[in-house]
Amino acid sequence: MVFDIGLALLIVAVAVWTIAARDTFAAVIGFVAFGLLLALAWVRLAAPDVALTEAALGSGVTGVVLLGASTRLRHAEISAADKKPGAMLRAAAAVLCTVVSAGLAAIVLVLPHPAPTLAPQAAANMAATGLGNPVTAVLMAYRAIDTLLETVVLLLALLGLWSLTPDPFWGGLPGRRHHDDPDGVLTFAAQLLVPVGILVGIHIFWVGSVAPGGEFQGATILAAMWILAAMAGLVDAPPVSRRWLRLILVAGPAVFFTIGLAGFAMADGFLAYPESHAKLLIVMIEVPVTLSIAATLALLVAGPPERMPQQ
Amino acid sequence: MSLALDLLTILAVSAGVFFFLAGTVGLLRFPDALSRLHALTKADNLGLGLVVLGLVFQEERLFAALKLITVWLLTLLAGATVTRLIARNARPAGPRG
Amino acid sequence: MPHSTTAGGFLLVLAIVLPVAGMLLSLVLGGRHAQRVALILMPAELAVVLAIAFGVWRTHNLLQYFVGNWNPPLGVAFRADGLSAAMLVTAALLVCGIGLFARDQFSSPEQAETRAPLVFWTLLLAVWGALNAVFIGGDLFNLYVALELLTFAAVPLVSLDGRAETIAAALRYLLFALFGSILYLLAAVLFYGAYGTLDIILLSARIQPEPVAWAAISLMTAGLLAKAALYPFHLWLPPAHAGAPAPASAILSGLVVKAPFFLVIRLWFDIMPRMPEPAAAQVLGILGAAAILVGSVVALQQARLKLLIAYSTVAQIGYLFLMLPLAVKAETGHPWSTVAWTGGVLQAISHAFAKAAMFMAAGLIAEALGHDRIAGLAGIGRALPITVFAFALGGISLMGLPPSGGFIAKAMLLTAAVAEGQWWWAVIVLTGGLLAGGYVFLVLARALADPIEPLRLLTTVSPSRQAVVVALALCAVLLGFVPLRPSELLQIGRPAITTGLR
Amino acid sequence: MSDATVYGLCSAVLVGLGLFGLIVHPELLRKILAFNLIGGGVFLLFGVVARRGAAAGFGGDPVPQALVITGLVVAFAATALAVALLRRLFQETGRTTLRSDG
Repeated sequence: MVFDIGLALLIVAVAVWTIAARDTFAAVIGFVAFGLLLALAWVRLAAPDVALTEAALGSGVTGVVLLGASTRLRHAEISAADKKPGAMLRAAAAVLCTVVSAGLAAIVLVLPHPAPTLAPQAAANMAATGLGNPVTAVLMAYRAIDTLLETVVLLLALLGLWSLTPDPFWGGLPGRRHHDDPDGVLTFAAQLLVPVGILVGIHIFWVGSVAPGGEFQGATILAAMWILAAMAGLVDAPPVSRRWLRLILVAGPAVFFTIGLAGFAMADGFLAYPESHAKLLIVMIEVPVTLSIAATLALLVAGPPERMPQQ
Repeated sequence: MSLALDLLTILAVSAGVFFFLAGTVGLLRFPDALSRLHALTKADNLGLGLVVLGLVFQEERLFAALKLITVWLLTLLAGATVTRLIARNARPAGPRG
Repeated sequence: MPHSTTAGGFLLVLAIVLPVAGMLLSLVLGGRHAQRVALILMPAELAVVLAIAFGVWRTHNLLQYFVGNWNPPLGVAFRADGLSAAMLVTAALLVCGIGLFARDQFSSPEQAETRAPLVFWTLLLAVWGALNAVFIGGDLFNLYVALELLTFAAVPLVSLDGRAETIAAALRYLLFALFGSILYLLAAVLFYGAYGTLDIILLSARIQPEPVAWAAISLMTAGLLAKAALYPFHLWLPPAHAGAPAPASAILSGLVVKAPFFLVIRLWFDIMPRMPEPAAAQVLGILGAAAILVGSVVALQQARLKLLIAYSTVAQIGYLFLMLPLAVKAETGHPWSTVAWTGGVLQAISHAFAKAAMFMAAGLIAEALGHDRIAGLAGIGRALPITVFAFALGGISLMGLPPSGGFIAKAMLLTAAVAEGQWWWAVIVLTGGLLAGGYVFLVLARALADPIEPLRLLTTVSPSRQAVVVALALCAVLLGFVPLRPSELLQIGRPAITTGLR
Repeated sequence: MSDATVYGLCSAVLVGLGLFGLIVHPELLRKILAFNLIGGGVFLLFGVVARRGAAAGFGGDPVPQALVITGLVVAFAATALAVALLRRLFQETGRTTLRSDG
C-alpha cells in the first residue's frame, strides 16, 4: 500500500516536471520516464499485458517519435505573439484544472462498491476460445471487431502520414538515411541486440495466447528492433510504392477480414470461430496482424518519404 | 543454508543500491552531459548487476535465475546503445566520432 | 426489442466490411486501380444499404447483429434503427454523388501512381466505412474506434493539396478531434466503472440519475460537441472545410460533422430516456442558437466563397442542436417532441445534400475562374448556369423556403417550439433563416450581375459533373415533399417512452 | 482506501495536469505531449476500474484491460499523425505554433 502511494506520487512528480520543464527535449525525456513509471503502476494493478504495451508503445515508440520531432524542431523561432500566455490565463487554467481533477477524484471515490465486472462471463466463455490469456480472449474473440477496426485505424494513420509527402518525393524512401561508423559501439550493439530482440518479440507474441503478451506487444518490439537497425544504418526503409511492402501492411487486416467472413460458413457468424479449432484460427490471424502492425509502427516512426531511391 | 543466502542477498542488494546512489550523485554533480553519461552507465550497470545477483540467491528455479541474468545483460546492451545515441546527439562533431 | 441476431443482421456487417475491404484493396493495387475499386464498390454498397433500410422498414423493428455471436455486455452489437437507416442511405447517396463528381478531378495518370488520387479514393472509402460504423454501432467503445477511424480518414483529406494553411487547418482539426476523443473516453470509463457495460441498450436499462451518470453524460456530450464543431468549439471548422478540395469538403461538411451529432442523439435519446429531463438541454439549445447567429453573421462578412459556405455549416449545425431542448421530453412523451425529433433529423439530412451541392458548385466555380473571391463572381451566372442554379437550390434548402427539406425541418422545429411554449427557439429559427437568406442572396446577386469586362473561363467544366451537383441539390429539394408529421421510419427503434403518439 | 483508489486519484491528477499543460503551452509539440499525459491518466482510470472488478480468479477485469491496449495503439497512431503534421508545418512555415491559437 505504501509502495503504491509512493509510486503514485512519483508519477505525479514526473508528470509535473514534464509540464513545467522549459526545454521541450527535457520534457520529452520526462515523458519517457513517466511512461515507464506508468508501466510499473500497471504491474501493480495486476495488468501485465497492459504494462508491456505501455512500456513498449506508450513510452518507448511514442518517446522515439517525440524525441525525433523535438530534435528537429529545436531551433524553431517562437514569434513574440505566441509567447507563453499571461499570468491571468495561467491562473485561470490552473483553477479550471484543479476543479476538473477534484471532480474526477470525487467521482472515482464514489464508484459503486460491489464494482460491476465482466470477469466471470469472460472466464466462463474462455473454453470456447481455446485461449489461456483472458485479455487476448477479449481482444481476439469477444471484441474482435474493435481489434480489427483498430488495425485499420493504424493503417489509416500511416496513409495520412504518407499523404503529407511533397509530390516529387511520392514513392520515395521514408525518413532519413542514418549513417554510423561501421566499427562503432552503436553498430556493434545493434548487430547484437537486434537478433535477440526479434527472438524476444516473437516469444512475447507467441506466449500471448496463454500468458501476458500478445500481438501488439510483440509487434512493437519487432518494430523497435527495425528502428534500432535503421538508426545504426544497418538497414534502409523500402520505397513506399513497393507492392510487397503494401501487401505486408494490408496482410493483417485482410486476413482478419477473410477469417472473420469465413465465420459465416464455419461458425455461426462474422468473427465467430468454430470451437474445435478456435485457437488455430486465432493464431492464423495473429501472425499476419503482428507483421502488419510491426511494419506500420516502424514506418510511422520513419516518417513520410523524403528521398528518392537512387536507381 | 537459507540464512546464508538471505545474508548474501542483503549484502548484494545494499551494495547495488549504493552504486545506484553513486550514479545519481554523479548525474547531479558532474558538469557536462558526457561525464554524466559516463557516471550513470558505469555506476548503474554495476548496481543493477549486484541487485540481480542478490535476487538470484533467492530464486529456486534455475530457469528464472537465468531469465534474471539475461534481463541484466539486455539492460547492459540497451544502456550502451542509448548512451551512444545521446552522446552522438550531445556532441555530434566529437574528436573521432 | 429483439434479444438476438435478427434476420437481415449480416447486412450490417457487410455495410462496414465492404468499404474497408475496398480501402485495403485500393491501397494495395494503388495507381489507377484505386479509383476503379472505389467506383465499382459504390453501387454494391448502395445496394447493401438500401437492403438494410428496406429490412428495417419491412420488419418495423431494428436490425441487430451480435458480432462473433457473443451477447452483450461481453460482445459487441450492431444495431440499425430507423434513424440509422435514414443516415446510412443519405451517406450512400452522397458518397456515390461525390464519387461521380470527383472522377476526373482525381483521375490518376496511366503510368506512375501519384499521391493525391490514391489518397483521395482510399480515404473516401475509409470515411464511408467509418460513417457506417458510427451509424450502426451499438457499443460505446466500438463507437469510439469508429470515431477515431473517421478522424484519421478525414484529417488527411483537409491537407490533401499540401499548402501551409491547409496543414495548419488539418493540425488544428486533429487537436480538437483528439480533445473530443479523450473526453469521450473518460465518459466511457465512468459508464463502465458505474454500470459494468458499454452497450447502449443495456446501459439505458441500468443508468440511474446519480452524480457518476451526470458526470459521464456531460463529459461525453462535451467531447462530442468538440468533434461536431458546435459554437464554442467551431474555430477549427471553417479553415479546414474551406481548405480541403471541393469533393472532400463536401463530405466533410455534409456527413463527417454529422457523425458526432448522431452520437449525441444516441446518448440523449437512447441512453437517457428514463433520466429526468436535464436543464443542460436548454444550455445546448443556447449554444445552438449562438452558433446560428455567430455563424451566419460571420458568413455574411466573408470574401471567399468556400469560407462563406464553411461558416454556413457552423450555423446550420446550430439548428441541429436546437432540436435537443424541444425533443428531449423524457417522461411525459410529449406529442410535439416527436415532431421536433423528426424536424432535427430532417435538418441533418437535407443540410447534408444541400451543403454538399453548394461546396461542389463552389469547387466548379473556383476551377472555372481560377479563384473563389465573391467579388470576382460577376458573370459566372451566364457562364455556368447549371452550377449557379444548383448553388441556388442548395441555398433555398438552407434558408428553409417552401419546396425544400430545409423548409420541412424548420417548420417542424417551429411548430414544436411554439406548441411546447418555448417560443424563443422559434425566433432563433426565423432569424437564422433570414440571415441564411442574406448570405445566399449576397452570392447570387454577385454571380448574376453582368461583368464589367467579358469573363474568360480557364477551363470548360464538363456538364456531367454539373449534372451530379444539380442531382444532389434536387435531393435536398425533394425532401421538401415529405409529409409534415413525425415520419414512420424515424420512429422505428425509438424507446417506447418518447414516442408519445403510440 | 484500496490500492486501486490511490491510482484512481493519481489518474484524476494526471488528467488535470495534462489539461493545464494543454492550455498553457503554445508550442504544438508540448500540446501533443500534454495529450499523451491526459491519455495516460484516462487509461490508468481504465486500469483502476479493471482492478476493482477483479473476480473469477483474474487479477483484474480483462475487458477494460483489453480496451486500454486498443486505446493505447489508437493514441499512438494519433500522436504519430499529429507529429508528422507538425513537422510538415515546420518545414513549410518554420513555426511550431498555430497563429490564432484555438
